[in-house]
Amino acid sequence: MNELHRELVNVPPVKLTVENVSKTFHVRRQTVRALENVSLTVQEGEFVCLVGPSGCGKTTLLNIIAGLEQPDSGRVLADGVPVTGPGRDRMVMFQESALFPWLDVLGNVMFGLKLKPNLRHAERREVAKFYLQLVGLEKFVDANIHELSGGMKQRVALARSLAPNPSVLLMDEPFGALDALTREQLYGDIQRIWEKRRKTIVFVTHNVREAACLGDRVMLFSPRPGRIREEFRVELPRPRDINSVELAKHTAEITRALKQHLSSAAEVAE
Amino acid sequence: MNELHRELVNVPPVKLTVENVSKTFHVRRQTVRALENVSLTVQEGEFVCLVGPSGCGKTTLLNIIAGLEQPDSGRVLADGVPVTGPGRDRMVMFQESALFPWLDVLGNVMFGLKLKPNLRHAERREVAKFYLQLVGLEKFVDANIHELSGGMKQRVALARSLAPNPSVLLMDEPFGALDALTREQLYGDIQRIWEKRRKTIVFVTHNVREAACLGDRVMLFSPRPGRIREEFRVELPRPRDINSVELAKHTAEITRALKQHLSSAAEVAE
Amino acid sequence: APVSAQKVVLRVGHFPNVTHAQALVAHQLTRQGRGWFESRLGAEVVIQWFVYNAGPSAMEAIFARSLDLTYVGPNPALNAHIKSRGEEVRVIAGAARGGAALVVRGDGTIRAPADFRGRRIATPQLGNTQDVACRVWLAAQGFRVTQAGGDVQVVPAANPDHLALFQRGDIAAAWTVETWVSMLEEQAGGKVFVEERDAITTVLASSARFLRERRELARRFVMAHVELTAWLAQNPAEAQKLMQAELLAETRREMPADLLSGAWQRLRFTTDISRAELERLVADAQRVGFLPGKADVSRLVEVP
Amino acid sequence: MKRIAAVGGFFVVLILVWEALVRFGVWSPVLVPSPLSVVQYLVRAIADGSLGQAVLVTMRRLLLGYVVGVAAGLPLGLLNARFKFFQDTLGLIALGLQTLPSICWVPLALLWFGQTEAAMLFVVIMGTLWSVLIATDTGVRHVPPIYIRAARTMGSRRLHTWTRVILPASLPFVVSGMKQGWAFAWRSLMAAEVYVTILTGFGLGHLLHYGRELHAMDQVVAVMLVIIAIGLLADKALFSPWERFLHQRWGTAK
Amino acid sequence: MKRIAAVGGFFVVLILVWEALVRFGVWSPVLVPSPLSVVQYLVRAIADGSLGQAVLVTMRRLLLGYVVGVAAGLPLGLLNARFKFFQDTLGLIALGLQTLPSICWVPLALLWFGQTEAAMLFVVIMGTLWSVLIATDTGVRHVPPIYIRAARTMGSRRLHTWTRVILPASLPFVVSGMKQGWAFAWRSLMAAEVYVTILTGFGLGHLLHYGRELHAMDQVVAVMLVIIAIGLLADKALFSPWERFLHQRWGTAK
Ligand SMILES: Nc1ncnc2c1ncn2[C@@H]1O[C@H](COP(=O)(O)OP(=O)(O)OP(=O)(O)O)[C@@H](O)[C@H]1O
Ligand SMILES: Nc1ncnc2c1ncn2[C@@H]1O[C@H](COP(=O)(O)OP(=O)(O)OP(=O)(O)O)[C@@H](O)[C@H]1O
Ligand SMILES: [Mg+2]
Ligand SMILES: [Mg+2]
Repeated sequence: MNELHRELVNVPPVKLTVENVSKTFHVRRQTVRALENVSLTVQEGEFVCLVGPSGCGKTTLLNIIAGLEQPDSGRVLADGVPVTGPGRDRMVMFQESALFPWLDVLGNVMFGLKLKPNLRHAERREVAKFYLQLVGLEKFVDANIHELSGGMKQRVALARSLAPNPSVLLMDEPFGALDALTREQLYGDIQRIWEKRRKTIVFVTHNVREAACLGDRVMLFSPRPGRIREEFRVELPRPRDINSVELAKHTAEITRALKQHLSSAAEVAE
Repeated sequence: MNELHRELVNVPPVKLTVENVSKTFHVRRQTVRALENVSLTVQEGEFVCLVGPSGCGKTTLLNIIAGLEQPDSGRVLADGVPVTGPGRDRMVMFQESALFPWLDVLGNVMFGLKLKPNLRHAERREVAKFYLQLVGLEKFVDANIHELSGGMKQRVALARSLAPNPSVLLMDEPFGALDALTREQLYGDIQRIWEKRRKTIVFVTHNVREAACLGDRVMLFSPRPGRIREEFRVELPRPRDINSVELAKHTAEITRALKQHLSSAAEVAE
Repeated sequence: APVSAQKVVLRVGHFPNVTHAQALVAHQLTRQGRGWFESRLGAEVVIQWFVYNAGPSAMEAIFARSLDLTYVGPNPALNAHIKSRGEEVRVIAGAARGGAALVVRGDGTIRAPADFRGRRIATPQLGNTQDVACRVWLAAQGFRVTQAGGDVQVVPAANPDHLALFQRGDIAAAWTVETWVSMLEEQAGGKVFVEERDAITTVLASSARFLRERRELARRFVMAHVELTAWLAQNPAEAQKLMQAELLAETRREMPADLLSGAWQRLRFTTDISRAELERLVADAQRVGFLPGKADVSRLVEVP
Repeated sequence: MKRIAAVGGFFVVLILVWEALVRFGVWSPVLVPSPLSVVQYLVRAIADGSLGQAVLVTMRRLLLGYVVGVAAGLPLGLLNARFKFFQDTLGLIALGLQTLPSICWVPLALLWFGQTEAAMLFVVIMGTLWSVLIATDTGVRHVPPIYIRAARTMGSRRLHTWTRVILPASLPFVVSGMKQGWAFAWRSLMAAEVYVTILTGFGLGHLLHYGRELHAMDQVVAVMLVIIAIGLLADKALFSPWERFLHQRWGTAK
Repeated sequence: MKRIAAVGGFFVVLILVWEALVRFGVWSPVLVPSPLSVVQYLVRAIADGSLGQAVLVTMRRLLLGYVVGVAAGLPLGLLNARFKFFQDTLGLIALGLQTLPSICWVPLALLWFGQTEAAMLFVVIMGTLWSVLIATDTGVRHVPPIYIRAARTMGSRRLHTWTRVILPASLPFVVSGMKQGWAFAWRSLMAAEVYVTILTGFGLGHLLHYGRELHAMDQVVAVMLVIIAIGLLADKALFSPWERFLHQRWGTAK
C-alpha cells in the first residue's frame, strides 16, 4: 500500500523554461521555419494556453517540450534540468486518435503504469481505476475504445495521461474534435482536476474562447515563422463558465489581437 | 439561356405545416416514441432552428418533412399540399459524410442537376459553378472530396443542396463536426446566402448558441417522447456575430430553459 | 489440315508406350504419309491421332465425345463401361498381352511375399490394369489394402517416376509394364518377382456411339488392326524402328534399342479377346473395391 | 422461422430434382453423380477410415506448413518495414514470389526434397510466407505514428514498442494477410496433392484425383464437399476468433 | 542514387554467386539451373516462338474466363444484396464454393467439356465468380445509407440509384474482390495447365510441366520467371488504374 500511496499523492508541479528554441523542417527541398527563437516560462502549477492559427508551430513546440522532437537550437529546462527525451514526468495528451484500439479502457490507462517498475499488478489496477473514477468513467473500465463517444475517449486519454502521475501535462487540442456540449462538460472537469491534482499544464488550441476559459495566461502564436506575439493574463475566478459574459469580453479582446497579427503577417508575406 | 435563367432566379419560398405528427420506432421488441403529436408552422422564407439533446427526434422530424420517412399519424403540408415522398423542392443537407466520394466537387453538385430534365449539359455546369462560387469554392471544382477540409465539405454539400433550386432547405446539424473557427465563417456564409436566395430553412442543431445566432425562431425539443416544449423568437439584426454579447444573453436564456426541461424530463423518468 | 465435307474423320487415341505397338507403328506411318489404316479404309477416311498418358483421360475423351477409338488397358475400359452403366464404351478387339511384372529391388529385402508387409509398391495409376492386378495379388497373399493405406501401401505414381523412386529406395517394388520393367531391371538392378505372361495388357476400345453410327467403318478398322498385329509378329525389327521414331516424336526422348527389344520379348501381340477373361478382371476390380458390387458386362465386348 | 423453412425447402427441392434427373437418365451418372450415391460414398469412406486418414494427412501438411510460413513471414515482414535495405531487396523478391502461384514450385520442390512431405510443406510455406510478409510490412507502415509517440511518452522503448504497440496496431493487416496466405496455401496444397503422388501419405487431393481416375463421380463430388466443409470450418476455427476480436476491439466491419 | 546502386549491387552479387555455385559444382545443375542457362533457354524459347505462343494461350484463357466471371459475379452479387431469398440460397452456395480451391473443379470440368478450352475457362470462371459475387454483395451492404437518402432527396430512383450510387459506392469492395478473384483464377489456371493436357493449346503451365518431365530445370525456372513477370504486369495493367482512381477519389491507402 505504500507504493500505491506514493502513486496517488500529488507530485510537486514543475517549472518549465523554453529558451530561444528554433526548429526548421525540410520537406522535398522546401524549408518550413516552424519555430523561431521562442522563449517561454511556465511557473509551477500554472495553466498556460497557446493559441494560434493552423500551422503556426504550436504542436512543434509542445513536442519539443515533451522531448519527442529535438530543437535545432535553444533548449528546454524542466525544473532547471535540460530535457533530452520523453519522460514520464511530462505526459502528452493528443487529439482523439492516440488511444490504442487493441486495448480496452483499463488497458489503455494501464499501459503507462505497466512501464513503471516497483508497482504490483493489483496496485496498478487500483491507480488506473482511481483516475478513471476521477474522469467519471468508472463504469466503462472494460469498454472498447470504439464504443466510446468522442468526449469519453478524451476522458480516457486524460486518465491515461494522469495515471503515471506526471508533474507536467502537455495537451494538444484535446477537445478539437468534440461537439460544443461535450466540450463544455470537459472544461468543467479539467478545471476541477487541475485544482485537485495541481499540475503544470501547457494547453494548445485554436479556439480563443477555450483558451480564455482555461488558461491563467494565453500566449498568442503567429505563423511563418512561428513566434509568440502577445500574452494575455486572464484573471477570472474559477471555475469559469464558457458562456459567461466576462469571458466573452476577454475572448473578443484576444480575437481582435489575433486577427490583427494575422493580417499583419499576411501583409508581410505579400 | 432561358432555362438557365429560370434555374438561377429565386423560387418563391414555401410555407411548411407540420400537423400532429407522431412516429414510433420498433427495434427488437423495444418501442421508441421518437415524436409525439408535434405541430409546427414555418412561414415562407423563415429560418427556424430546432434545438434539443441527442435522441429527442430532431432528425426524425426533419426526415418526415423531407418525405424520407412516413409519420405514423399526422401529416406535413408544403404550401398546403401534403408531402408524400422526397422532392427536389425540399433539399436536405446532412452531416459531413453524405457527399459522394466517387465524384469530384463538380460531380457532386451536378448529381442533382443531372436528374432535372430540360437542362442542357453546359447549362448544368453553369448552374453548378454558380453555386460553387456562391459558397466560395470556385477554385475547387475539380478537387476530390477527401482532399477538402471539413468546412469545405459542408460548403460543397450546401452548394449541392442549393443547386436544384429548392424552396425549402432542411439542414441536419450541418456544422456539428466542424471546429469553432470554421463554424464561425459558415455562420456568416449561411446568413448571407439565406438573405440572397430567400429559402424557407429548418435547421437542426444541439448547439444553443448556433441556434440563437441563425434562427428567426428557436424551437426547443425534449426527448422521450419527442415534443416541442418551448419557442423563442430571436429578434437581433443580421448578420449576427456568434461572439456578440447580446447573443450570449439569448443563449443563456435558452440554455436555462433547456436544462430545466431536461431535469424535469429526468424527474418524470425516475 | 482442313478436312473437306465428304471426308470421315476417325479420332484414335493411344499412349506413348511399347504396349501400344500397333498404334505407335500406325501413327508413325501416318506421319510418314503411308498410313496403315488410311490405305485400308479408303481415301475418304482421315485418321487423327491423339496421345494420352493415362487410361482415364482417354476414357473421359470418349465420354466427352472427342474420341472414337482408343488403345487402352482393359481395366480403364471396363471401369468406364460400368460407371456409365454400359452406355458409352465397348471393347472391340484385343491388342497386347503380357509385359507386366512385379519388380523388386535387387538388394534382397524382399524374398517372400510376406516381406511386403509395411512396404510400398508403386503402380502406374490407380485402378489401371497393373494396379488392380497388384492389389488382387496382394489380397491373395493375405494383405489388406485400401485406396489410402493398408498393410502394404500401393502407391500409384507416374511410370517415369518409378526409376528414381526405386533407385532411392523409396519403394520396395513396382508392379509395372514394359518398357519400365526392363528399365528397372537394367538400370536399377531390379528383379522380376511375379510375371503374368498371359494377362491382357492392351485392348482396342470404341465409343458405343461410334459403333452404333459407323459399324461398318469400325469393322474395317478392326480388320486392319488384326492385319497390323500379324505384321508386327513377322517384322519385329522394322516395327521396333518405327516405334522408336514415334516415341521420340511424342516424348522427345530417345528410346534405347536394346531396351525396346528387351521389352518386346515379354510382350505378345494378339487380337484375341474373350468376355470370360474380362469378367474375371471385373471380379478382380470388385474385390479390391474399385467397382460397385453389381456390374453388368454383358454388352462390354462387341466385335463388329 | 418462415425464412428458414423457405430456404430449407429450396435446398431439399434442389437435391430432389438433381436426384431425379440422374435417376431418369437425363444426366449421365458419369457426368453427374446422384446425391444418394455421394452420400453412400461418404458413408463408406468414413466407415473404412480412408476419408479420415486423408483428412488427417492433408490437415497435417497444411497446418504445419502454414505455421512455419507465418512464423517466418511475421519477423521478415517486420525487418522489411524496419530496414530500407531489406525492403529494397527482400521486399522486391517477396512481391514477385507472391504473384507466383505456389503450384509452380512443385517441380523444384520434388527435385529438392523428393516425393516426400517436405516437398508438400515447401509448397504450402511458399503459399503462406509472402502474403504474411507483405501484409505485416504494410501493416507496420500503416501504424499511425501518433500511437508510437504516445507510447514513447509513457516510457515505451524499442522492443517494448515493437511488441506492445506496432505489432498489435498492425493486427488488422496481419490478420488479413494471414487469411490470404491461408487461402493460397490451401489452394496450392490441393493442387499439389492432385498433381503429384507423395509416398508418405494420401491426402484429400489424392482422393479427388483417384475419383477421377476411377470415373467415380460420387467420390469426386463427395471429396469436394469435404474440402468445402474443411475450408469453412478452418475459416471458423482459425480466423473467426481473430476477426471477432478485431471487430469487438477495433469496431471494424465483420 | 546510392540506394539504387546498393540494391542493384545486391542482385548482381546474388546472381553471380548463384552462377558460381552451379559452375563449380556445389549445386548440381539438375537441382538448380545456372542463371546463364536460364537466360539461354529464354532467348531460345522467345526466338522459336514457343514461349510467346504459350503466353498467348494462357493469357487468352485467363482473360476470357476472368471477364466472364466478373460479368456474372457483379449482377449476381447485386441480386444477392437486394433479395433476401437469393442471399439465403445463392449466397450460401457462394460462400461454400469460394472456399473450394477451383482446381477441384478440374475432374468435373474435363468430363463436362472434354479436354478443351471450355474446361480451362470453367476452372478460371469458378476461381473468379464467387470472389466477385461475395465482394459485390459485401460492398453493397456497406454502402452508407445516407448516400442513398441523399440521392433520393435529389430525385434519384431505382435503377438510377443502383447504377449511379450503390455500385460506385461499393467500388472499393468490388475492386478488392476482383483482385482476389484474379489471384485465385491465375493460380487455378496454372495448376490446371500443369495438371491436365489440353488438346487445343499449350500454355505456360504445360511448358513448366514439360520442363519437369524433361528434367530441364533451366526451362522450369525460366517459365517461373515469366509467370512472375506476367503476374506483376497484369497487376499493373489491370488493377493499378483502378487503385489509383480509388486512391485519388476516396483517399484510401494505396
Ligand atoms: N514532421 C514534420 N515535417 C515537416 N514539416 C512539419 C512537420 N511537423 C510540422 N511541420 C510543419 O511545421 C509547421 C508547424 O506545424 P505544427 O504542427 O507545429 O502547427 P500547429 O500550430 O500545431 O498547427 P495545427 O493547429 O494545424 O495543429 C507547419 O507548417 C507544418 O507543415
Ligand atoms: N431508423 C430508426 N430505427 C429505430 N430507432 C430510431 C431510428 N431512427 C431514430 N430512432 C430513435 O428515435 C429517437 C430519435 O432519433 P433522432 O435521430 O430523431 O434523434 P436526434 O434528435 O436527431 O438525435 P441526435 O442529436 O443524436 O442526432 C432515438 O431514440 C433513436 O434511437
Ligand atoms: Mg497541431
Ligand atoms: Mg440527429
